[in-house]
Amino acid sequence: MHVFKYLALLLLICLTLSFSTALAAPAPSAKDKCPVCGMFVGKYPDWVAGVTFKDSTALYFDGAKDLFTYYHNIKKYSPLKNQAAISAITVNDYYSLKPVDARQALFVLGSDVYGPMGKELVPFGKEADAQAFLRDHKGRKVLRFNDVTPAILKSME
Amino acid sequence: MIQHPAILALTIASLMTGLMLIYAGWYGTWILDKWDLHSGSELQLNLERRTYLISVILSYALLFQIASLFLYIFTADNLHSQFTGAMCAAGSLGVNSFGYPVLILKILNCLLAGVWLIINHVDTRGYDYPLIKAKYGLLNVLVPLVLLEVVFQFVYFFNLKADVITSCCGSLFSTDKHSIAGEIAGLPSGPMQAAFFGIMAATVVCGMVFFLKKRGGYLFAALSALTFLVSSAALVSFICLYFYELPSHHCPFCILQKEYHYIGYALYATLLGGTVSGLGVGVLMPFSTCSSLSGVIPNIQRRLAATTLIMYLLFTLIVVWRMLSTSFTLG
Amino acid sequence: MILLTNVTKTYNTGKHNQFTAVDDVSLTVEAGRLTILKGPSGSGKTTLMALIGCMARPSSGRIQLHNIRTSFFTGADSRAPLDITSLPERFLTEIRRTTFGFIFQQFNLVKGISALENVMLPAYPTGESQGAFRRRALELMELFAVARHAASPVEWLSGGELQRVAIARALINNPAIVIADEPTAHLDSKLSREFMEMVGTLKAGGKTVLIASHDPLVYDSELADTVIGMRDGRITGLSGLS
Amino acid sequence: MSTPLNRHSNILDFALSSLLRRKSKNFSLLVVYTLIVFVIASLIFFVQALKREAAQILKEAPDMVVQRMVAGRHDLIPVAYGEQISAIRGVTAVSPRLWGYYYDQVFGANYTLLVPEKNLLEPGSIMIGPGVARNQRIQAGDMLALKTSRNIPLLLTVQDLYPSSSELISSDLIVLSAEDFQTMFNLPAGQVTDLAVTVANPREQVTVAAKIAELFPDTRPILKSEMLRTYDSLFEWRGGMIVVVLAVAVLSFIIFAWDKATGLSAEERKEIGILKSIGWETSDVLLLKFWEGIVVSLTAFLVGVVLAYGHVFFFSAALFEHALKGWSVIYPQFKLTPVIDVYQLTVLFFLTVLPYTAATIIPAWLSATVPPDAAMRS
Repeated sequence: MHVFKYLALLLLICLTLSFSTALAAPAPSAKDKCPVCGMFVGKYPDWVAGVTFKDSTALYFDGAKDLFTYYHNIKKYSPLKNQAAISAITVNDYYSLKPVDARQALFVLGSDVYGPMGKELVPFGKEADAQAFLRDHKGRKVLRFNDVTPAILKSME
Repeated sequence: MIQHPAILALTIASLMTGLMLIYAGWYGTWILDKWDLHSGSELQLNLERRTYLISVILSYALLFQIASLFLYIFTADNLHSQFTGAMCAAGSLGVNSFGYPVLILKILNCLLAGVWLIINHVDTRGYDYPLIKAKYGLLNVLVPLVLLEVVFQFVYFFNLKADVITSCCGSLFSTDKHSIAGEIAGLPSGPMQAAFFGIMAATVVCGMVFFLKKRGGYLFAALSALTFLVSSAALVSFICLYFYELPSHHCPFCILQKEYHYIGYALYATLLGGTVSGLGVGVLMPFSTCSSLSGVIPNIQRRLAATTLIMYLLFTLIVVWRMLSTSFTLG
Repeated sequence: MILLTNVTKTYNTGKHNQFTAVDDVSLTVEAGRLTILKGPSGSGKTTLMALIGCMARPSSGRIQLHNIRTSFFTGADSRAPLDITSLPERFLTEIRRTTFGFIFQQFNLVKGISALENVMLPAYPTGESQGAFRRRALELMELFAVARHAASPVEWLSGGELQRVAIARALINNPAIVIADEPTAHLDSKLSREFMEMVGTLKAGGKTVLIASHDPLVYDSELADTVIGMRDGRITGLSGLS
Repeated sequence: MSTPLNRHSNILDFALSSLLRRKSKNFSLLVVYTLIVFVIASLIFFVQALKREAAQILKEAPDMVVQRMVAGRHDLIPVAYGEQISAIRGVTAVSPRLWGYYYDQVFGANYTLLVPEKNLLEPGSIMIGPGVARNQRIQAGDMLALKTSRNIPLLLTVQDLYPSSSELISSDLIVLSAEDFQTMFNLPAGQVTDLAVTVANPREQVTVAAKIAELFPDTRPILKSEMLRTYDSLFEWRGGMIVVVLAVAVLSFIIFAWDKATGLSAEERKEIGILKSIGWETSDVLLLKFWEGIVVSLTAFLVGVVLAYGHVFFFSAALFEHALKGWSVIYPQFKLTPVIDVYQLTVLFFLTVLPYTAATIIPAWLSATVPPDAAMRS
């Protein structure tokens, strides 16, 4: 019965809390699929990364790794697009889960935190957060957007 | 081991099938050894009675086998959320090295059991049971394979551990991977489409000729088998892409999911059904000269050929419908 | 015509209770005639009839049927004699179903179902549509004057009525040969005479009839064309036309 | 026209009439079979529905609750702890919570008193769960008297009732204002029952919990994921025990089915002998047995599933509640949301129909291979 008691308490807090939880971020719909791996992105909202094009179409990925895989080989996945057509790239900050500009973000490589696709580049908006995460989660390296090369992606397979 | 009712159900089903087949196989070898139709001895009468039992067991075993093949795939798909990195059955099957062998064995056993039942059906129409040796010879091949499947499936389930990191179908069926799956995924879609529609057309034409003129049975059977292989490769290489509307997702398992309206089950069922009856035509060819079966085999072969044609045409129809109805285009 | 050559049937071969029920019997049953097997109980009549009626296979010897049509014997000339000696049960059953009609000593009717259903039973596995053989069954019951009992369970019927239902059942698949095993054993003299009259009707209708009996009312009947005497599994005498 | 389809329909006809003819024997088999299907189906439906319900509840629960422990017992926690906790990376918010238990001597029931995080209620008014309302026979607008820790009665007005849809968790609840809570229990200043911590990324919860435990060694962080696991394993464990019971049940059922099928009565044996003698072939009898089996299986399966569905979703699994959910005076009379899952039905089919079918094959064959001349020689 203890479990139920806790649940009871937890829920009631929420009954009152749930009015304030609507924090809108550009979210993928249930039908959006990661163009790299085909996974339905909506199932793993925490890891979502997005690319918005100048024609205001958008693509979503289930992690920074697939985003970079795409970014380095746009020809393969969207033959009609290229890097120049991109207007914005966003990733979710690991701690806040809020979208940040990927080109300004930092990525921790080799940590013990796995994404839906296994090894992942964990994104952060702030340098200090990235460093703290690196310590907490046995990360290997903090990378900037341009440091993530196809060779690094290869090493993560 | 993950506790899941479906795993329990599959294990029970496979154990039952295994036990039933051991029993059937045991009497099968006995029949191979002692069969003498001209004798009216009690042993012979006893053996003849056993053949009924073995037919019944094999019919049920095939039903169980087909059901368990699909339940197995469905369960693997259902369990993917338990493993990091998996997004469909492909990932769950890759959790340990037994997942895929079990799947291949299940498909193979379904095909073999189907062919066995076709031979059995024909054999019981000939008053001198002319196929008895062939039939029980094949049974001796089938039984060890089913037992192997039972063991492998048990080992696979037993070693399933949650939170294992496995690879997703996206990387498994990636065109950059140097594996069989990767190679198949990497087959160029243009030539593959040509090959798929070519072989389908050839099989259909050959099937029509066989149906109308009763010629080219071996060729038709060989083409049906080839169609199975080519279609499987085509599924990975380009057909899936139309269902996913993604130019690089080659996974043959994701189409089994709810998001794709379980269309994969229809595709695989028609493909398997067509192949079994197509193979049946070929297997019966050497026996069509048998005097006691000369009136029986041609009719059954025609019916089998018609089944194959219908199944394969349905398969092609689903594929073509999807290719035409989606706005997605390749390349 | 049915031809038996040196037919032997041994039970429990190799065991201590081995016994030979039919021992080296050769005989001919003419088409369209009434043949009667006469002999005390245990003389092998029933076993011989089971062998002829494709219910069992002989241990040795040959049994041939002439003028038989089967679905499986399509390749060969259908007028050639058919050797049933080594046919598997599956095919023997088909011949039995299409060629023979059986009347048993105890009538062997299934309790709990109606007389009509009992008459229809042999036709169920033939794949004929139920409507067709239901009509035929009713006609046969009409012919043997038991139509008014069609819907009654067989437990309600008298001995004579049971006999008639059993005959109707034997005829449902329109067999060429009717086999009856001690058909009068449970009937009084009046009913036995009635039975023989019905046999006369069958014979007149062109059926071959084979009866095993030790009832003088049967084997002394003037309808009998051939009477074969049996004892201890062997033929002891032959009388009548042949 | 002679067709295989006619043969099937004729034999199916006879199978039905045979089944009806032996009502008593087949009825007992059908009852046992249906019962087995019913129990297994109820169990699968129930556990799945509870898991779904639990997941639904936990979806909106706080990510973590921090409690202070004194001498191994849950104690009040200083609000000041919250400030340091909210400085930890990954923590989005920390909110203090007030709650406790109240034993009503008159009605002999235990209530949970809770202060909502935002002050939704004026002092003097409360909201209650349906269990409390039933127990005290009060409604919205009525008054409820509680005894404070100083033994003074406190009169409170029921402002509203929680809907019975949330009964599983809100049944014994009284929600009141912070002021009334203070009057009731007279807590020391700056102390609350526990702290609810929000961690945006669920993957970070464990790390945050470790940091909290390091920062305040006298606290115990309880994770949502941990709770989910406890919850799951609770059902897994109980489910596992029931699987053993079920395995035994299925096994004994197989033996029962086997026994029923092999223990052919003399009557039935004679009947099959008659059928064989008048021209039924072994495979015809096997087909007859097959159709009998199908009719029995499908009837039992359908009836069992429908009964189980009603039992779980309309009668709240009345037969299991004590075994699976624990016990309380104000027992929640909750309703589970009805869901039909084809996958579960397939699994159920595998667990019940397949063993039965397999168990009847050999007995069916044994009865079908009576020699055709047996009826003649009897």
